[in-house]
Amino acid sequence: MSTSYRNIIRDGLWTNNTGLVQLLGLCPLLAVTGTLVNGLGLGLATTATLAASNTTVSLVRKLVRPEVRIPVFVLIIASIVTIIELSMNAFFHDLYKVLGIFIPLIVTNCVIIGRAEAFASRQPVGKALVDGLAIGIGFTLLLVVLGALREIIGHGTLFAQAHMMFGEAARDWTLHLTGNYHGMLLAVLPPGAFLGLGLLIALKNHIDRRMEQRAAQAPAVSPHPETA
Amino acid sequence: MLTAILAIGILAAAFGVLLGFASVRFRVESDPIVDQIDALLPQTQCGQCGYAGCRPYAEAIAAGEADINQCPPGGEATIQALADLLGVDPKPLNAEHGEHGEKKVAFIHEELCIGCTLCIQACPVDAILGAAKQMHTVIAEECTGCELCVPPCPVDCIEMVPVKTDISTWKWPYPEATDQHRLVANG
Amino acid sequence: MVLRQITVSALMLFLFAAVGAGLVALTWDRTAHRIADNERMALLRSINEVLPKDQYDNDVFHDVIEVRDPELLGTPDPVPVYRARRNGWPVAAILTPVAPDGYNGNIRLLVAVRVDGTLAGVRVISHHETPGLGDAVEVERSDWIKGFRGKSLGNPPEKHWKVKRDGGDFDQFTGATITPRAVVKAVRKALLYYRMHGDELFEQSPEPDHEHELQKHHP
Amino acid sequence: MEFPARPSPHLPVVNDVSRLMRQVMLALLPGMLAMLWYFGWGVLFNLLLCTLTALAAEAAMLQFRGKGVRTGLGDGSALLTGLLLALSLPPLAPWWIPVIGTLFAIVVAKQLYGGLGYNPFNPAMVGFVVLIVSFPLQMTLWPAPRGVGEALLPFADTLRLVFAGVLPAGETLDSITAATPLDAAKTGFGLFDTWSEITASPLFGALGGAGWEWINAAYLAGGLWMLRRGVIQWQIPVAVLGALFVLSNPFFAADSDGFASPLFHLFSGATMLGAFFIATDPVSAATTPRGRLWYGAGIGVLVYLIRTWGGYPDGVAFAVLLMNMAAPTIDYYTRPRVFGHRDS
Amino acid sequence: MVKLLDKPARIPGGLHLDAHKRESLRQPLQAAPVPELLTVPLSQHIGAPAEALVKPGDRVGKGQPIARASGYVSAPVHAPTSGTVTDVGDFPVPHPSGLSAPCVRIHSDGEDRWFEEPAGIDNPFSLDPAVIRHRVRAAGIVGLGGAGFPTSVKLNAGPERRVELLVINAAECEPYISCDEALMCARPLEVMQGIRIVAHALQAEQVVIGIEDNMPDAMHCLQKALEACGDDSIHIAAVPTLYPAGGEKQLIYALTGEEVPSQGLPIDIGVVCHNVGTVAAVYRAVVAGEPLISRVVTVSGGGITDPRNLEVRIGTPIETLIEACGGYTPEVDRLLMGGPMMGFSLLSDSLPVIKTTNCLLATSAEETPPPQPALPCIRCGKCSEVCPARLLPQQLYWYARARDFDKVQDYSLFDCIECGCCAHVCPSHIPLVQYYRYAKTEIWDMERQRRKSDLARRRHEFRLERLEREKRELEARRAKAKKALDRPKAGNADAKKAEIEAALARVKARKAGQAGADAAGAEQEKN
Amino acid sequence: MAEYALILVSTVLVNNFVLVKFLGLCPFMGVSRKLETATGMSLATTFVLTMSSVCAYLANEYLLAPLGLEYLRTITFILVIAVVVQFTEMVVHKTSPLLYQVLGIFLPLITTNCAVLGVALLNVQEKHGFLASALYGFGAAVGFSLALILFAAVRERIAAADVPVVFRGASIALITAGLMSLAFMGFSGLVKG
Ligand SMILES: Cc1cc2nc3c(=O)[nH]c(=O)nc-3n(C[C@H](O)[C@H](O)[C@H](O)COP(=O)(O)O)c2cc1C
Ligand SMILES: Cc1cc2nc3c(=O)[nH]c(=O)nc-3n(C[C@H](O)[C@H](O)[C@H](O)COP(=O)(O)O)c2cc1C
Ligand SMILES: Cc1cc2nc3c(=O)[nH]c(=O)nc-3n(C[C@H](O)[C@H](O)[C@H](O)COP(=O)(O)O)c2cc1C
Ligand SMILES: Cc1cc2nc3c(=O)[nH]c(=O)nc-3n(C[C@H](O)[C@H](O)[C@H](O)CO)c2cc1C
Ligand code: SF4
Ligand code: SF4
Ligand code: SF4
Ligand code: SF4
Ligand code: FES
Repeated sequence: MSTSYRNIIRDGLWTNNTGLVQLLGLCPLLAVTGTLVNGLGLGLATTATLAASNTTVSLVRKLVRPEVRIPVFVLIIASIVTIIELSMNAFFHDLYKVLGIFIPLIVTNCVIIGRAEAFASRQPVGKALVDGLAIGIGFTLLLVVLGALREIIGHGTLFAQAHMMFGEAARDWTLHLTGNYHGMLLAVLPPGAFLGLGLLIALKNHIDRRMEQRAAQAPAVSPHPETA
Repeated sequence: MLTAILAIGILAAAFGVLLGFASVRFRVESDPIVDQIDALLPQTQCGQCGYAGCRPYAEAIAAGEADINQCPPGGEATIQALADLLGVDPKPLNAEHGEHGEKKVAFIHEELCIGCTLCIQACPVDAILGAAKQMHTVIAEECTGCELCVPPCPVDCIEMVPVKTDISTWKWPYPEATDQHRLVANG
Repeated sequence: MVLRQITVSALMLFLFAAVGAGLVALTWDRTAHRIADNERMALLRSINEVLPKDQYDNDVFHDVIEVRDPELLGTPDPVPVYRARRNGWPVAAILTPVAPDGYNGNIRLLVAVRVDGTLAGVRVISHHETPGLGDAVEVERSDWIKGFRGKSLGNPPEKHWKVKRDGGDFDQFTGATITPRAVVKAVRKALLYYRMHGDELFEQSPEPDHEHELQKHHP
Repeated sequence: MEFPARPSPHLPVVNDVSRLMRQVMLALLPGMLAMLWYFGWGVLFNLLLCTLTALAAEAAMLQFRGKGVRTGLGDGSALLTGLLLALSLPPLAPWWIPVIGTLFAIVVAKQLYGGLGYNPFNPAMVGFVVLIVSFPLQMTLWPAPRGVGEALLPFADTLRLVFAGVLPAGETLDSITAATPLDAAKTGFGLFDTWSEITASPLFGALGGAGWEWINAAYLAGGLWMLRRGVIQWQIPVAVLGALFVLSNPFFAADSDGFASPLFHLFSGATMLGAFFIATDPVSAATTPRGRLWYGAGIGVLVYLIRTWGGYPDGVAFAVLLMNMAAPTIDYYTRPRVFGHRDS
Repeated sequence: MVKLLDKPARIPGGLHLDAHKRESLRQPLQAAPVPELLTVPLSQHIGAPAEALVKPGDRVGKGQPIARASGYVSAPVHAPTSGTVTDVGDFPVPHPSGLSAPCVRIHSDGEDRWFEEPAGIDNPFSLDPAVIRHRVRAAGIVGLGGAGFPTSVKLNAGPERRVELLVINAAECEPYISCDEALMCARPLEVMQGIRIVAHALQAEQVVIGIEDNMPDAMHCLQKALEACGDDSIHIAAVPTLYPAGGEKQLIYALTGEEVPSQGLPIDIGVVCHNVGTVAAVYRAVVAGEPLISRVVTVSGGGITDPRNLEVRIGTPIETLIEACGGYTPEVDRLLMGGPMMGFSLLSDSLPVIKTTNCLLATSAEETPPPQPALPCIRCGKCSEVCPARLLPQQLYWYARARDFDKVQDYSLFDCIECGCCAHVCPSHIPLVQYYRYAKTEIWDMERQRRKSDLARRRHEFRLERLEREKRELEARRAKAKKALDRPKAGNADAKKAEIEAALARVKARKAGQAGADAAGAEQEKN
Repeated sequence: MAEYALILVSTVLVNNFVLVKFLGLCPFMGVSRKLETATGMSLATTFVLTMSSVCAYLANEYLLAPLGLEYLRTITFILVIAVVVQFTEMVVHKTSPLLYQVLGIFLPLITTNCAVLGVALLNVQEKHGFLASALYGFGAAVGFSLALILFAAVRERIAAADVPVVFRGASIALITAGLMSLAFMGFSGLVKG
């Protein structure tokens, strides 16, 4: 297990992306990606939680005794999430309303406890923080992409309701694709979420295969004594 | 604020007591997952997995230190079985540890053997018969084909020969793997 | 040994719980006010959309009573009624009835009725209608809901308080009749309620420490 | 002398997939003609659009996946999927409706799973459900059947409407379309009309909806022919129709104002098409004899449930997909007792 | 208590196939010529292969044992004619694998001289069953109807078991094959006496001959023979012609309505089943003292000019028989051993006839067209409708295809009798039976591996233990020796001691530090 | 009575937790490879979900509400859930090794199943009483189990299918879940709420 910062970041963003590869944190991933903005909002909240919880867990990792490890981690995460929830309620009220129950549910986002267990409780603070951020950003990117995809296909718009995050000025950021595209409802309904993520995963597999093939072809140019 | 701290704190403490108590009251010895894993390994004892034999590898898997795809003699079948047992996705054999090849057994060219007993010491399953300064032979039924006896032999008299299929060990080929028109061909 | 173990784990949990709860409580302390503000603002924004701010001068958010009328207000639970006044005189009552027969269940409405019985405006607070079809009742999606402004029980005549497909005056949406039908019906009933109880509404004193029914049902 | 090696059994195989599919298509013919008669040119456009898209999509996917295009198209399953989807779509839907539906059916529901034989869900019904969920408005564009209301649109008008979205002069969408009997029934009950009030409309016939009853009868005839030829087994259609009948009967008997009649259920909407042609799709149905009964009965019950209390006027497509989903589980729990095994 | 049904029960599944028996029955049963070179495989039965008793150059007489049984479930092999042994070694044998196996090759001297004149017996019914079994075993008789299981084993029901019903399998359900029918028509008395001997050996209470109802001639002949010997414990029951009514379990079900338990034997329900050919061989062995050196073989199919049944010496090359039947027709396409449903194809006609060769089928491409490309299974369920074992062939196929060997066994793979009905009706032309055979042999192989790995594990553990023990012994010896040596060097010993103590202290310290954590860790693990 | 029946129909079919409400997806995707494991997970989840629904109700009703500490709901609930899960696991492990073999490995996973916390939070949001809370938890669990078991059986079948390479595994599983969710849309409108 190599834990250079480079690897941590690549893992979080691509190789071990929570949503695409580990299939964790799926509930928010599918539930709140009706629009790009919703995805972004929850993604940032999750990232904040991850970074904070990873850091905290790493800080207290030597203190915690094994038999209460899980309850303690859960407590830490729940506290952080509640703080974020309250803050969102105070500062991004509309977004808070839209994301609804999925903000408190960040607590049970399997990614967070998973990272706390598998990574933060074994690594120094710096790495834990970077890991949290990388994983969180990877997750956020996925939320944004999926949200954008569903929003475009489903409504024919992009950045709808951006004001919920960026204030009233953002009300007219909304892009409309074409005048008379009214959207394919499927994309914004639950089935669309599953299908969209399924297709994104296939896309990632495809890209990975491409890269692998390219990597496999590279040495063929300068023949290896063994393969020749 | 104090109420909050006290309420949650006390609740948590109560739960702590409950769990602490339960962990003592309901203590159970751990289950023998290692045995289950070991039972799936081919017992070739060849060490290609990077461990000193099948059981150490089983222990490493159980401890989460080793991956399930490191045993070349077991091949896909073993990986599949391990994946089923552990509830994880099967993955292709890790080529670093070798490839899944045909079954072989050791054969000692007796005319070359000088009876040095080095192979006997290497054989993990005592499949080689013989005493010092006498010719040695391999009991083919007991040889696992691990090849551990090959390097120690100072006169290179041990050869790994493929196990011959006869009618009783012949297997029907996988239909799709063969040309439809040669299904019944020589095995 | 056993006892020690139990105590240690209990203490450990207590410690983390207490710290966590403390931090959360601290945050709550800092944000509670703002959150309450937010919630009030959200409601006020809706109210102001149907009843311009300059037409009343009281604190509508706190000038509220709860009424119950399962038949006309569409729900067995009490619903809040906000009262807008100007110089102490009643201007409008803002009812919050429920249209129970939406395509996918309840549609919560905000119905502002002027003292003369005409509609100042109607808004949907929450609904579960199908996006792309029934959700045209949202003001963000179409202007349909604005069509209620100025209507009253006599205008159009009560018999015409229906969607066009059922022989009334109100448009339905192509392919979605059920949602507008439910909304029209609920608004008509709210007007009926106002006709019967309008006067009483302004007489009662505000609920002292009301819970905002509305807020809790917001998704 | 040398001889080739061949697998046993050596006798020639007596059945053939493409023949099976051809027989199903043949059996569809009466119903297809009845629909053409009652709903006009739009049906033809749907048939053409769906089959052409189906073949093109299948060929493209096979090519893409490096499979034999010729054998893949030759089995006739894509054509059949196209036909069945076409026969479920509203005749006046714009051209992109059949195209999108068929693409979903063939690409997502069938080829992503590996093509013929591997799809857990009925492709045609996936296509249909995707459409009704995504474009509920366009999916209501049914004209009144021949003999009810105005005359059917002539060829040129239909062509313009379907491909260019241009309405005939002086007409609106609402004036050239009409509710289907099931939709009318649903709306009627929603308004607390009684069943006799609802059926007083010219949309209704002696058995089911006007026109629809004959279309259903034609599918029934085709289905019976398939049964006779051993193309399908009796369990699924009998269970579907039986469950629908048995369930609708007591409700109608208890409250003949508030519920639709059993005959209406059997002879309107996609009942017969569903029972004989769609529920019987071997690939996505249960395969054990007992399992087929459960599977069919499940479809019958769900159709009634959705038609009577659900949000959609007809529930055949949903019921089929829901039971598709349950088919592997049903198969698992209805394995026949193997020869020589004790009852368990 | 098994009871014979008045009217045969309908077996599950099954197929109505064209019989094609007339072709080969037009000619009476004849003896095939004895060829110059015979190749006699040593393993023509289920069980341990026989061990050769001869070597190249040996002269052998007809009926001379050339290999002996090497276990209880095994059978000896006899020289089919007199001559000289030319080879003892591996030659191609008729087997689906196309592999070679140990054989004895005999160059016939053309004299066909008995090794010893067979010693006949007059009244077999007075013999002790054990004597009969012995004679049957010595004669190398194996089941001639199917698997080639040593008949003497099947004649021994076991001490606890009572044979309530002996079923004689005369169904011959597979198309083209008519060797049993030919035998019954040509030598009904031999068959009937054989049945009575077997019944006597088994002490069977009741005997029934199950015969398909499309063989009226054979039935008539048997009826006559039955009347001639006047044994009223024997019944003849016609079962409806339906492939595979001749399968042992199917026939027993058709006659009694009882199912032989899965993984069980007919004797588990008090039944034993023998083929008519087998009982005729028993007759010859017991009454005439002749070992099993020949059998009736059907040579038929559109690729044969003049189909017929022949009495063939074991080891005769197939080409000899083909010649005896007028050679191939121009249409000939493939060569099968066994019937068109269960038989396997042979790569060459130079292979020998063995004890279980009931039929040689040279078919035209029209009768047995080349396999069509397989399409995916469409789950039509036609296969399960015809499966006589009431299996779900499509599921077996899916799991075998996916190499999910646990699941195929869940779906009772081993109850499949490989009758081929499923593949015959599969619209997707899937070679279903091949998948089952593949899965079965894979599973057997896995079991072999498992046994082998268990053995290896035991031996490895044993070795580790041994090494440990040896090490301990060695150390003990060393320590002793050291002690003896060390005593004078006290200073040195002190240094050692200090070192050891230091190490001990270190360990202790570490332990103390970790004790709590370890205990807690262990606790956590256990939770 | 009717109200309770509606809760069941609604949670199991119309608002199926997994396919419509998007709760509990990780175990839904993670332990649906085999029918047997799916069944084990279903049993475990049903028990824990019902239990924790009730416990969370009690904690809310008798601890948080009286003290005015509603904002500590998430913390309290997750604590309750973690403890219920761990306690259940220990008890099962000790008392019934057989059951433990079936359920054991799934129990720890349940803590991080959104559905469990989701049910607790939704109970509060919907103002369910004691019985309704229990039923809601039970119904949600049954809905979860139904979807999981059907899904597992379908996935077993897909595992043997000729799926294009890039779609194998998680991708086709999600697409299948999507089509299942599509089928569940058929229940929409069945229960208004
Ligand atoms: C998936 C789906 C969702 C629907 N959602 C709504 C809705 O939210 N509101 C509505 O009034 N009708 C909705 N409908 C349409 C109704 O089923 C019904 O057909 C329609 O309201 C009748 O109106 P019409 O006569 O104008 O077609 C929906 C239909 C479908 C298929
Ligand atoms: C592996 C095997 C073991 C058998 N063991 C016995 C046995 O112990 N006793 C017995 O009477 N028959 C035994 N049989 C014979 C069977 O009962 C049956 O008669 C024989 O397999 C021929 O039937 P078939 O051609 O239908 O396969 C055995 C057969 C096989 C294949
Ligand atoms: C599908 C199938 C069909 C069979 N058909 C016959 C048959 O027609 N006649 C026959 O004697 N044996 C037939 N057998 C073999 C019998 O099952 C059984 O092996 C035999 O009757 C046992 O007698 P034996 O030990 O004397 O050979 C068939 C076996 C199978 C699996
Ligand atoms: C009796 C029968 C019914 C069929 N019904 C359907 C159907 O409803 N929908 C469909 O897409 N294909 C149907 N097919 C065609 C084929 O089985 C289907 O395309 C496969 O699902 C593709 O794998 C049917 C085939 C047969 C033989
Ligand atoms: S590679 Fe496999 S066979 Fe060899 S020692 Fe390791 S586990 Fe055993
Ligand atoms: S004989 Fe050689 S190859 Fe065989 S088991 Fe022993 S060491 Fe391994
Ligand atoms: S007959 Fe062939 S296609 Fe039909 S279910 Fe059986 S194996 Fe599948
Ligand atoms: S070969 Fe096996 S599976 Fe096929 S029909 Fe015969 S017994 Fe059934
Ligand atoms: S995010 Fe919901 S279960 Fe994992």
